[in-house]
Amino acid sequence: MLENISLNTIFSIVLIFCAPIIGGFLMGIDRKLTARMQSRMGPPIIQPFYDVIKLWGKEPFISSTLQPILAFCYFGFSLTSFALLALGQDLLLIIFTLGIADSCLIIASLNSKSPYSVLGGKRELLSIMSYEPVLLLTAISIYYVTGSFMVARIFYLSYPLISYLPLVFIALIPVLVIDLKKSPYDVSASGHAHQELVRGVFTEFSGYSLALIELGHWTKVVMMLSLVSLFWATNLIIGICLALVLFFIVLVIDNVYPRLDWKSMLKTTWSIGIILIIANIVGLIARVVMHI
Amino acid sequence: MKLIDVGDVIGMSENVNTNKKYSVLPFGPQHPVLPEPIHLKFIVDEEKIIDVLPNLGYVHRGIERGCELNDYKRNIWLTERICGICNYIHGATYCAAIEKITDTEVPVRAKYLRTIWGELGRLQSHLLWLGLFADAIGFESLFMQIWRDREIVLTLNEKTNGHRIHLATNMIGGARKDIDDSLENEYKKDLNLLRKKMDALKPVFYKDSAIKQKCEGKGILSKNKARFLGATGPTIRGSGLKEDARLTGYEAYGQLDFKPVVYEGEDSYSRMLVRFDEVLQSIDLIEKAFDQMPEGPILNKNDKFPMGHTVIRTEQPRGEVFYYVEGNGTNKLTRCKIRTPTASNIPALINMLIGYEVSDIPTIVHSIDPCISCTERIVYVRRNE
Amino acid sequence: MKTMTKARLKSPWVLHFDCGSCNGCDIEILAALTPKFDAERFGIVNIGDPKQADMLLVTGPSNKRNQRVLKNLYEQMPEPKVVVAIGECACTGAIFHNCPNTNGGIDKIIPVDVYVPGCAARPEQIVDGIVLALQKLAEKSEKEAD
Amino acid sequence: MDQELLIALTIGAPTLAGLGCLILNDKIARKVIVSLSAILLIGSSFILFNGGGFSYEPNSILDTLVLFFDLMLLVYFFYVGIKFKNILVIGLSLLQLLPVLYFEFILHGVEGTPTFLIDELSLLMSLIISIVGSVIVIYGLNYMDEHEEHLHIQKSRQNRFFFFMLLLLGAMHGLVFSNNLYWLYFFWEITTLCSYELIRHDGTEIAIKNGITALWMNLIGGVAFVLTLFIGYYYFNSIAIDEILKMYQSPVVLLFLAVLSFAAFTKSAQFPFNSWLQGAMVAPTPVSALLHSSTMVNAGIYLILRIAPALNNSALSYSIALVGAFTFLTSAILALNERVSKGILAYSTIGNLGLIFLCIGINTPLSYASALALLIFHSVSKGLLFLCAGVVENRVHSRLIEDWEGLIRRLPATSIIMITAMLSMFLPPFGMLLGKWVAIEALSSSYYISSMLIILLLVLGSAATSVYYIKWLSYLTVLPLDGKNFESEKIPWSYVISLLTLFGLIIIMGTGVSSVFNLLILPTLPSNYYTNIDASIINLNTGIGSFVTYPLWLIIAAMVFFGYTLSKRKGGTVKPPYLSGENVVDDPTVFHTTADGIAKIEVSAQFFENEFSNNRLLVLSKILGSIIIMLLFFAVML
Amino acid sequence: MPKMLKEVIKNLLSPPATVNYPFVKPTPVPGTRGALNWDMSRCDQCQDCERVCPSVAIKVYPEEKKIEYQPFKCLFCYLCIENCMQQAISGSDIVAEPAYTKIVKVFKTET
Ligand code: SF4
Ligand code: SF4
Ligand code: SF4
Ligand code: SF4
Ligand code: SF4
Ligand code: SF4
Ligand code: SF4
Ligand code: SF4
Repeated sequence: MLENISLNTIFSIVLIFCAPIIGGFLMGIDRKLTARMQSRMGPPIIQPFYDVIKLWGKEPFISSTLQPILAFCYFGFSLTSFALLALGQDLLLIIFTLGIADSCLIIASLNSKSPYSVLGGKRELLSIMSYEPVLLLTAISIYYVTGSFMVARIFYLSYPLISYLPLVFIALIPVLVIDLKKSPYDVSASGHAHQELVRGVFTEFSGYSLALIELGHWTKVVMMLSLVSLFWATNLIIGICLALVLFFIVLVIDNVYPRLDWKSMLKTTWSIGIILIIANIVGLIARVVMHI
Repeated sequence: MKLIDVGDVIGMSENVNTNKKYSVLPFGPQHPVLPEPIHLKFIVDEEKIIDVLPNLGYVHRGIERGCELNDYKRNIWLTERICGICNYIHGATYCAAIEKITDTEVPVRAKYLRTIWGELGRLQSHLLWLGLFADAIGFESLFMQIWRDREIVLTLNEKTNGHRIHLATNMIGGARKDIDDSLENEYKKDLNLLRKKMDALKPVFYKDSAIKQKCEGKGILSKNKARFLGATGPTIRGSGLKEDARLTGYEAYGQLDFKPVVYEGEDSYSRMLVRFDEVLQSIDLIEKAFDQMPEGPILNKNDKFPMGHTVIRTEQPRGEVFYYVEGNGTNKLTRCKIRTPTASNIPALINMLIGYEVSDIPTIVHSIDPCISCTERIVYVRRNE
Repeated sequence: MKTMTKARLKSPWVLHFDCGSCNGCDIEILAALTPKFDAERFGIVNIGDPKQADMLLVTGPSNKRNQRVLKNLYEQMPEPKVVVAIGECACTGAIFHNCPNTNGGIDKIIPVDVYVPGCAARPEQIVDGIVLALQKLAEKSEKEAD
Repeated sequence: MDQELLIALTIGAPTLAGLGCLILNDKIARKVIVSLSAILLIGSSFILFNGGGFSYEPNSILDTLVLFFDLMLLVYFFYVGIKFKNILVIGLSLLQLLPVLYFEFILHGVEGTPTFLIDELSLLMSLIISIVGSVIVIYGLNYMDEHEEHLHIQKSRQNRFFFFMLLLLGAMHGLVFSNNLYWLYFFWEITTLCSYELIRHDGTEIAIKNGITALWMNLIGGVAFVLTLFIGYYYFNSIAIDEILKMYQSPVVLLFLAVLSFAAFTKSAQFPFNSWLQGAMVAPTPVSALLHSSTMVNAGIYLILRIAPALNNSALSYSIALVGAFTFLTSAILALNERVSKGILAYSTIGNLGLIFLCIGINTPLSYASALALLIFHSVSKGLLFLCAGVVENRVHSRLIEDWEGLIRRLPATSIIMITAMLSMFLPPFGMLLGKWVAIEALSSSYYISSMLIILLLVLGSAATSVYYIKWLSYLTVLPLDGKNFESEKIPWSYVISLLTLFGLIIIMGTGVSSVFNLLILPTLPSNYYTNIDASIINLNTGIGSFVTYPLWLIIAAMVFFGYTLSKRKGGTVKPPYLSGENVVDDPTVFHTTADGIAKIEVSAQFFENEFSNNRLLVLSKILGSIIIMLLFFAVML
Repeated sequence: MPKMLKEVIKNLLSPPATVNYPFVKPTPVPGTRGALNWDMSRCDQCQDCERVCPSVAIKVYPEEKKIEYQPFKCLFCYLCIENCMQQAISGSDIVAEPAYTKIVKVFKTET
């Protein structure tokens, strides 16, 4: 038993440090697939790594002395929240830690005196405002199934989570879209700067602080996708496939939608997302009550 | 008729509340949404646009003065480079102006050729615009799709005269190149292919709800304002006005039974639809022109130096272009004044922007199809201040 | 320092600035990014933000007003950076030689590393130019490493 | 030491000190008196806290005195109403005066023994009041000097200011110790008086207006109290709270409790009674600090905390939670477009009070514990935030957070304290977030479909909360581009003492969240609650989740450290912002623009004024709030 | 249903439209206006080309029997080719190449 746990822990720790790397590959796949959907050839899969290494070696420009520290914190806390997830900790805590990471990014972008960065930061704030409730409600709905907020408990289920929470799963799609900064909700920034806000939140980052931000973003993506893979935790292989399918869906969505504004983002998540989750929870409770 | 000060319409200073702190946003000259340099100073309340002040002149090269310093024949190439997108029509208009002063009769076949190439230019330009517009509203895949299909037109250009952008087939007195039968067939084949591709994209532009959400009701330009502010081209036709210089029947348009595309929506969406429909219309016009084009010479050389003055209007993809050319019988012109469509659309643009959100800026700015390179003069906007 | 040079070679993020061109070259730059030529194969991203760009693509002859913008953008780009003048008029002013408001080539304002001919420069030429510029970037990178 | 004496001391010492200040009106004397009474107060509440619960029946002469003063008070309120021609005040004071007269002289009242019943809850409250309250009053010593200097007041009015400040502290102690409804009511009215007098202290038009608003809103609570007196008289023949609470849950008991909670809503500024607390920010900062953190608003919470165990599983309890949740969400959204620093703090207070109400309303052991935790953490953090806001305001001469841009450079010490306090309001692993966390856990485990609505309001509100704090934080941390260095800052001693005390408390309580739970909260839980919270040193286990604290602290420290070293090693030149290439050389704050002019960059884009317009929302939320409260009574009737 | 979906899926399933330039050199379209070359044995220094060139990229030095041509100024309009009576100028369909410096090409009659 004890050996088992320590083995798991070691595995988790290895996983934690691999998270940014996995994220990098995911972003590479993202760019390749996106290119293919646009009938282009696309960059090599390891392109994101080239980007980050290059950024690391650029001449350091900063917008204020706080900026690199906050960029580092963004990366660090994204990693922390993933670590908490990998170690099977409390879901709420994980979401709140993710909140710290986002706050770091936002503060770093808001306190540079650049109009684009500030507007981007504001919209990033609104993105948080739109997806955090959905995430929290997801955690709560998971609680209704497992009776605990601990991630570790999900693995004790005999049926995959998705069989209880199909609607919650759907509600996570817009969250993922927002998090990956994809159309239609790439309101605060997008990968390529074809945006009214230039690079939005990222406008004032450059060189190594941008590299840190990229790393943080990758980690965050991995963390969100792992959250999704928990929906089939009885067999993690399927879970990971599930996450990848969702990832693919998000990419397709990115390619079939124009960018909408933040109001419709807020509307979607606060109405459709939340209604889906609530409906699911109500159904869940109804099921329990019926059985009794 | 009462004269109204432009400032009355453009200056929205009454919106500005002095007690409030507004954001001041520089938009351009370097901005990823607008590949061309124009500076718009936005006064923004949160995200709502309160006021816009344009600053032009980043592309001002002094072409009009250049035209006076150049040999008048070289000006064909200079006017083509007022803009790379409508290069053909600029050159053709200039040639037409010179022909008019020097009383040169242009062969009928050359007229048809000019019509064909003019429409090909429009096709190229509108496709380019549809792509850029898609990109501006954040629809990258649509942008890629359209630009992929646009390559068909560029290849046609290349087959015609060896270059993708600058067709360089203008000559005073006719055309520099002819379209022979095999080329004609290629034109027909490729355009058919293009039409198919556009038909596939039709539902995206006509029916996609997200695009509608993004464009409908954005950048309203009412009929009256459109006329008053001097909007031209698809911008005014999207406001329900039947304004098109092609209606004058210059070149071969008189024989082609041409009817302008008009949409009544007064917003960015109808302006987009006007352009999309014009793509299809251009394909039709080219085909019709091929059917009617007579055999014959294409060039009627006349080396008379221009003497006297004239004006000429033609329809560019973005609207009406206006040339005033004056010569004194030497090889140098004394005046060449060009009024380009985007320059006349800028006041309308400023007017459209006010009251919308920052996230609508790309939609609205692109909806007039801003082509700054021909708006190359300094515009003073008088304000009521 | 090998990996760094390689990464730099593989990931040129470009900033495009229109310095008063006729649009011919600008649309060809965009065309280079679109499916037929797909510059992203080389990791090229049109980033739009000088602070994150490695390569400045300039079109147009530069005039008296936008020269300060050009200089400013150049200064806002972190080292190592390269400048590519795209099109005849960015190289020399070409057709605009007697237009009074032009400077005749952007190399009068900022140092240019690579000149791409053509009016308008074709996407192939632009890709070639960028590849050439990358070699310059590699040189700069190696020099920096020493 | 004699506990009775200590009780007398906690209530009497501040009151007497206040009287002393009132009479002497001298700078030095005031300083001595205030400091002494602060020490006395903190000391005695500490000793009391260690001593544990007991009951105490004072001399019956005091009953008469209380009656006398109470009538005087009501008459004074009536007079205020007449003076300012405010129908509401007149009516509401008459509505109290006449029934009280009737109650005492015609019905001859009922017994409510023991008059003082002190349990762990009261002691905890007393501890909070005395520590945070004293710190604020000490802070006030210096603040008021600056304040009067700033307003060019010749003849100091500080005597009456400190009188009411100290009186408020005394009355609050009386309030939390009383068991007799009548005494409770009396202290309640004193706090109303103090708040009214303090809010209108500056005597400006708006101050008086807001004072009156506070007065009538609080008087509504008073009327509710009078109603409870009658209910107690007619149905239970007792006005001792502990007895009534012990009774079987009959509809009448519920009605009684509902009326009490109604009173609590008014005092704790829940929607629709939020505007008085909002208006309180026109008062000098110590007043707002005191009202918002440890005294006034806590009175309402205390009342609900007291009655909550009796509410177990009732619709009333649920309605309280709903009111709280609604307030939490609305205030968070309203705070989004507030520009005035104290206004944001006020909304944040209202919201957090809502959160506490919510927790109490859920009424599980876990949520009750989290309510207590929130109460403690909120009092300290909010007190500190107000104090810092006051310091800044006296230096910067503006209340708008936009004008506080780059404060970290101008006032580094204060800003760092303020930033810490802000972080402690919404980020893990500080206590406030912990409270929120526990609340969500408790809510989820309550397993009612009806609690879904509350959860929803909570999660939405929680998202909005972080938005306005992050925005504010970013304003503070802007480092202007002109390249100037940090300025050193001089802070007077009384500021230093008060700021550092609270700052220290935040840090200690933040790092030792588990100890706070073990030492302060778990013992305070009412005996009928059994909770399985396991507050070990590493994390806090609630049985359904766990909140790691120490590892998180370590990680945060590590992040900041590594981030700092990295930024030192890599360095970097500070570059002007991206302005589409139109930067002006030499001046990073302007850009070239139209007509060859130069314009200043202005970025003020974070108040969402067009989207969440305050006025409309305020009206809407008030209406909704009233409806919810009406529903509350409706629920009780059923 | 988003209307673009069909196109996107179609693109994903069909090969990319990319020509893998520069690894795959496409065959130039006949008539492409590419780099210029002077056959000085034909040239009679009539200066026609210099006169018609819209961007003054050609300079003819009749005394030295030399022509200076600036490929970085040339528009590739082929006017010079069309106007050269001697047909001394030829164009190729290989486009001009980018370079580190603005080369000036000098053509001289071998004597
Ligand atoms: S418009 Fe300007 S550049 Fe042209 S001739 Fe006049 S001054 Fe010269
Ligand atoms: S003769 Fe005059 S007009 Fe004719 S080509 Fe020579 S310079 Fe030009
Ligand atoms: S060209 Fe001159 S005269 Fe004509 S409208 Fe413009 S400013 Fe007036
Ligand atoms: S409107 Fe635009 S495309 Fe047309 S000529 Fe002018 S710049 Fe060129
Ligand atoms: S080189 Fe030619 S095509 Fe390119 S911008 Fe200049 S004039 Fe236009
Ligand atoms: S074109 Fe020939 S004939 Fe005519 S002027 Fe020139 S050199 Fe003489
Ligand atoms: S091709 Fe045109 S621009 Fe080039 S040298 Fe010949 S005439 Fe001059
Ligand atoms: S036109 Fe021909 S022959 Fe005359 S100079 Fe030029 S190249 Fe020589």
